[in-house]
Amino acid sequence: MDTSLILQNLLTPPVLFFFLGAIAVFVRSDLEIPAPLPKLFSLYLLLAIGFKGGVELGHYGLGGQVIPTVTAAIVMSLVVPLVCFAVLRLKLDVFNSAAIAAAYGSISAVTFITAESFLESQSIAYDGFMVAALALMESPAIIIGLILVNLSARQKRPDAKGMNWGAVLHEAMLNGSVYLLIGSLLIGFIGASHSPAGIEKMDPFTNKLFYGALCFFLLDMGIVAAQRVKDLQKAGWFLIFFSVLMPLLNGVVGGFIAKGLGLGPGNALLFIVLCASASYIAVPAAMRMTVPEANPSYYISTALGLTFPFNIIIGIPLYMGLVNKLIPAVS
Amino acid sequence: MDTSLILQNLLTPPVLFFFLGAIAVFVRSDLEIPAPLPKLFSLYLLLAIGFKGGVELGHYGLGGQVIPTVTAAIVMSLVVPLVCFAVLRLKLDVFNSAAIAAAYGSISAVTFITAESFLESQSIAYDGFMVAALALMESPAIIIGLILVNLSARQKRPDAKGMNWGAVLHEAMLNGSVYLLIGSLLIGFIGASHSPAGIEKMDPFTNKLFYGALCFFLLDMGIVAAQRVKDLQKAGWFLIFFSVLMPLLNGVVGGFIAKGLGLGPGNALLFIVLCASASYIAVPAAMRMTVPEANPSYYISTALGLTFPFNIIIGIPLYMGLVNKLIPAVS
Amino acid sequence: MDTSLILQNLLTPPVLFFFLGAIAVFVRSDLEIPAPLPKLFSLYLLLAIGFKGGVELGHYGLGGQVIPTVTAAIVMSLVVPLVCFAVLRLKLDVFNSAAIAAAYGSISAVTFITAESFLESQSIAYDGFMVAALALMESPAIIIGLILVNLSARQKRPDAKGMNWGAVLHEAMLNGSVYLLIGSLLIGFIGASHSPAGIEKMDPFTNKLFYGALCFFLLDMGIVAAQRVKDLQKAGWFLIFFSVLMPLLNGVVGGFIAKGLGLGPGNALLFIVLCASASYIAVPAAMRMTVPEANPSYYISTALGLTFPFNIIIGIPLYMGLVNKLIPAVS
Amino acid sequence: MKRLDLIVSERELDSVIKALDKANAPGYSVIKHVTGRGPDTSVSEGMDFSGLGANAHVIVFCEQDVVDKLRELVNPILDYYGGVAYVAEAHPM
Amino acid sequence: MKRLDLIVSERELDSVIKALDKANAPGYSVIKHVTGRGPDTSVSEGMDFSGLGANAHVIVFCEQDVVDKLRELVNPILDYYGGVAYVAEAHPM
Amino acid sequence: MKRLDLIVSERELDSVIKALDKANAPGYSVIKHVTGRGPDTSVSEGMDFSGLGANAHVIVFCEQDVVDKLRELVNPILDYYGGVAYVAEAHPM
Ligand SMILES: Nc1ncnc2c1ncn2[C@@H]1O[C@H](COP(=O)(O)O)[C@@H](O)[C@H]1O
Ligand SMILES: Nc1ncnc2c1ncn2[C@@H]1O[C@H](COP(=O)(O)O)[C@@H](O)[C@H]1O
Ligand SMILES: Nc1ncnc2c1ncn2[C@@H]1O[C@H](COP(=O)(O)O)[C@@H](O)[C@H]1O
Ligand code: NA
Ligand code: NA
Ligand code: NA
Repeated sequence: MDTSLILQNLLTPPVLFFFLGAIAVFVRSDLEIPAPLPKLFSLYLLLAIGFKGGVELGHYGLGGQVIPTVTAAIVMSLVVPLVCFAVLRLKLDVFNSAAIAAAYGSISAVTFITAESFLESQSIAYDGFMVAALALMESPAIIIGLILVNLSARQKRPDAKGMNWGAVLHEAMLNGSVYLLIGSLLIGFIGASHSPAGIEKMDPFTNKLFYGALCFFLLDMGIVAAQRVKDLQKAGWFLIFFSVLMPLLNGVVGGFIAKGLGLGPGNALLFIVLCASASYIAVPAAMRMTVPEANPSYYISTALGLTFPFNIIIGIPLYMGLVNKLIPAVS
Repeated sequence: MDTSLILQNLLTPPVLFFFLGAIAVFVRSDLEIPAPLPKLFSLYLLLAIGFKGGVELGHYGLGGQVIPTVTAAIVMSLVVPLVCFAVLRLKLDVFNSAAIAAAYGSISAVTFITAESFLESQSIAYDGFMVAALALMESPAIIIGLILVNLSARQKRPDAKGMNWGAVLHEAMLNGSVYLLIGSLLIGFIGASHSPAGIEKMDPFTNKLFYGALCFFLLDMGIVAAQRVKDLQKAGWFLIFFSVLMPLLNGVVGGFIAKGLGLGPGNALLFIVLCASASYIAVPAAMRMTVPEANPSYYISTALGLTFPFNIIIGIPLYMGLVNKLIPAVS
Repeated sequence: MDTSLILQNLLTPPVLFFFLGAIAVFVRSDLEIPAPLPKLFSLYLLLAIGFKGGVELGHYGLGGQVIPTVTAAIVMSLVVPLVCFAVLRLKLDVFNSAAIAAAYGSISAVTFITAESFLESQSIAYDGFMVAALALMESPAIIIGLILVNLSARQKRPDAKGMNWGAVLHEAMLNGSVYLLIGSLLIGFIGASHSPAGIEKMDPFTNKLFYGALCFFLLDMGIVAAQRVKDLQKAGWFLIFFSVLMPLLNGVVGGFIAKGLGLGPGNALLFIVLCASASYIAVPAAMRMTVPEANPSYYISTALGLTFPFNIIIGIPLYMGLVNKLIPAVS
Repeated sequence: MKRLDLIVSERELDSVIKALDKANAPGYSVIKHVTGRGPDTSVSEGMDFSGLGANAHVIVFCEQDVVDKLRELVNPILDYYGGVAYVAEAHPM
Repeated sequence: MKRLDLIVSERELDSVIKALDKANAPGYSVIKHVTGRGPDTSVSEGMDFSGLGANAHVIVFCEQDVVDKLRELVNPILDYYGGVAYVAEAHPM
Repeated sequence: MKRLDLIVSERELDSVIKALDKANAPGYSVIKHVTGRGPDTSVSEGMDFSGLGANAHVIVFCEQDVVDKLRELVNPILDYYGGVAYVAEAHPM
């Protein structure tokens, strides 16, 4: 059954375009999507997903499973980096361990979106409030990462500057992608009650166009992820195993929490994907600034070069299989 | 009643995205929309608004209120800069006064578009031929601005080069944004009668997508406008008052002219917005080239940093209140 | 009848936007679409046309006229460069002749797309499998061009390096635009049978948006083509005649082949356009790398500066007239 | 040989290139979308969407005589519209 | 006069520009979207879509005293975050 | 130390970077989307959408020995495909 889900996922346009991009690198085609076009798509996807989630949250309200689910999500974004850090310290120094740990505690919006479109292709319902969980899982993991650096490495930092907590919080809460996601969520939320005409007129842009834009962006992500594979080889076996096994572990834990929360199968899959995915946009930017001692090629190549493709291609259907086992669908 | 209109306007997605961009600057988020992406949206909006206006003009024909309205619009674009110049000369030199005056005689296409979507959210009808007025108000103001420089400053110009009128007319009529707007208007106009199938197939691009693209562009405009606020402080109180009071004055005059022309409420609002808005795309480009003595930070920060946000946020509903008083809606 | 077709074609939005771009150059407007925005549209058009063609091919299957048509197309892409080379050698050296010949053997995707939208405006049916012919005509012409260089110029090449056939084949089969077109075709083909939901959700992006994006891109193509006209003058009368007469010749030959294949009028027009159009994306890139001795301004200005506008504006309706004579429409 | 660096507004790029052609510069390279600040004015990426544009950076490797000719042709443009031009030594690799 | 070339991550551009203002640089020009490689790390266009960004190339034409002031202000940034700074001779055209 | 400026077509950028790695350059920076004109050919932004691409400007700060090695590796590329390479003096700030 899992195999058939994997195959069904493999043959959808988003995943196929991801492969098309990755193969372009391996066969050394000169296909490229020059900067800043990928930025256009990444800004668009964040705006659209935030807005759509906000609208649905507005219609749904803050009752029901919203508060418990979002709270559980935030807790996971605090716990996952601690576990990751403990594992990573077996082989890596404090700086690299903390930076990678923060990435895995945080989330990947594109993985989340791909999971949503997987659910749609399977006609499984899910709720817009899951986007709120997505938005609120970005920052805590960054902060935990920096606390870990500070606790473990006070002596190891070259200069006495220490940590500028203002800058850290600022970077964690206000970096462009977090800000745009949360801002669009709020706009959708406000619009849901105050501007129904506006919401409707946004639909062709934020909704109809979304799937195609996702495919286009995944084409680029395929290129970028494949370019990272070389770095991964340099990073060594320990990190390669980590990039595959850690998402699986976090996914399984997420699955049980989702069951405990009483989430439906769609929401449960999205919850698992939030736990299992790793950030390669917001966290690297924050780590680059606040933990320059860490080697970016480690935290980018693990999160983007392996965990991301793994989740997109195999992870999502695998987690769906887990959901199907754990949570009997209401038919 | 005005307060409720202001609130209704405030809570629509376009205005909220403008705020989101502006707040990003004030909280120092690193959200940015890198060049040339904003250019893509500005080209798109000009093309789409011109095309849609042309199509409607094609269906409507050149009869009815078209010729009187367009003529009145052109007259306003000649008179407004003269009034502005007289006011500005109280405090500023000839070059800066002429450049700012030209900006206020010309128009802001994005303000116009935002007013259109305000009308749509209020279910108030308006006509496509107003876009023709928009297109024809850009150039005259530029020319008046340069005549003012030439008349008042012949001795003050450093070199004997004087004015190259060919270059001035060229810049006024053929700068990219004026050219694209008028060209797209003509294409829509021609297409309306000769290519109905083509018109219909343009619809998803020029029409459905429009509202979302406007929101995206306003996100950027919020960033850019907020970056200009610092310049505004340097420019001093005189220019700050000018940037708010002048649009109000021009708007009120425009309202009475609209009433005199017998325009319906929707067209009247658009006419007022044309009078009250100031150019920050075509005019600055022309002034930069033809009046390099003027300080760009003056004419950009007034038109873009204050008049634009003022119109978008408060002006449009305020003008609507005026229209409601002046022109009884036909129900 | 041809004149009326020409006029009907002239007044469609795509052709009018092409003119708008070209005129901008002639009147020296500063309208420009800065890089890499044109690349966004060219990538989009290739992705969308490939995907749509693949989906239709998936529904249609590989039976019927598919194999004979595609085979004939490939043969034409091998024969056309030989004929062109023989003609061009009358006046030009081996390198330039081979490079131009390769361009005319290959195809122009944008001309093909414009022909498709011409057919749609005339309500004439055509089949998605023609895109497969399009995709498979790019590479052979490149290879023939390089074989011609090698056979005729072995002694004339400055260094003994000779030809690196691996690099040549790589460039011919895997340059970005060929790769993206064929890849998207395959994804559409696979999706047609395995992901009907995905196919449907791609529709707003690849289908609805297509016509508008084509117009936008043709605006840029008008600018770029007009900028090439100066080069054309330098290239001299021989190449100017070549750029108009060769497409006509190839078109007529293509028309008879289409008749022989028993193609319907829509497919016949597309087949002719494939034969008559010349490449200004994939082939120049390949020639720049593999025949650096040839002057790029020759092969770009002929294919892009003259043959492309000729086909878009006059060629397509002319070829339609030919089709109407040769192939009686089934009514 | 000399290396010449010119930074002017994109709007004046055409005039500068005409001057380079007139001075028989053997070639040149242009980088667009350059932002910056001079003594009085500043050019930011934020206005790139408008017709105002950003700056362009022009690099010319040439002999001294080309520099001399360019000085006469380009300095009036720089004086009127702003922009900077600097010369340094450079040698073909 | 001197020509100063600074290559830093776009993320540190703001700090560098603040340093330039503090050192009273008469002006500067900035080119973004620069990629590259240093002894340890490499910056590719592929990550330009993320907040990580690319490098920026800052060019400053100035007198020696500005260079001296900048050395103190900018070198700590370069030491902490990476990036390079080189000085060469240049003369106004 | 030396400052090396290479301007080549983006299509040859990969070969040039390979040469830089082979010559043990301590680092380099790359600016893409450069247009320009040489003695025979010109590269305009207009063709940037095609596979033809624009030029790339590569800056390398390095010691003389790296320049010497690069001369051998890069000059054949420049001779065959076009492009320019110039060397100047520069010193770390
Ligand atoms: N000292 C300088 N160093 C580097 N670039 C400069 C300098 N002064 C001015 N520029 C550049 O030249 C442009 C025009 O300067 P200005 O002549 O002051 O209008 C600025 O926007 C900068 O990009
Ligand atoms: N030797 C060099 N020559 C030119 N650019 C360099 C050099 N070393 C470093 N860079 C640039 O400076 C950036 C930061 O380098 P690093 O200090 O190694 O992190 C690199 O990504 C390059 O763009
Ligand atoms: N003298 C020069 N100064 C600056 N850039 C040049 C010069 N000559 C050539 N270039 C650049 O090098 C590219 C290739 O030149 P070419 O070798 O003539 O094909 C041109 O497109 C320019 O960008
Ligand atoms: Na996670
Ligand atoms: Na006005
Ligand atoms: Na052909």
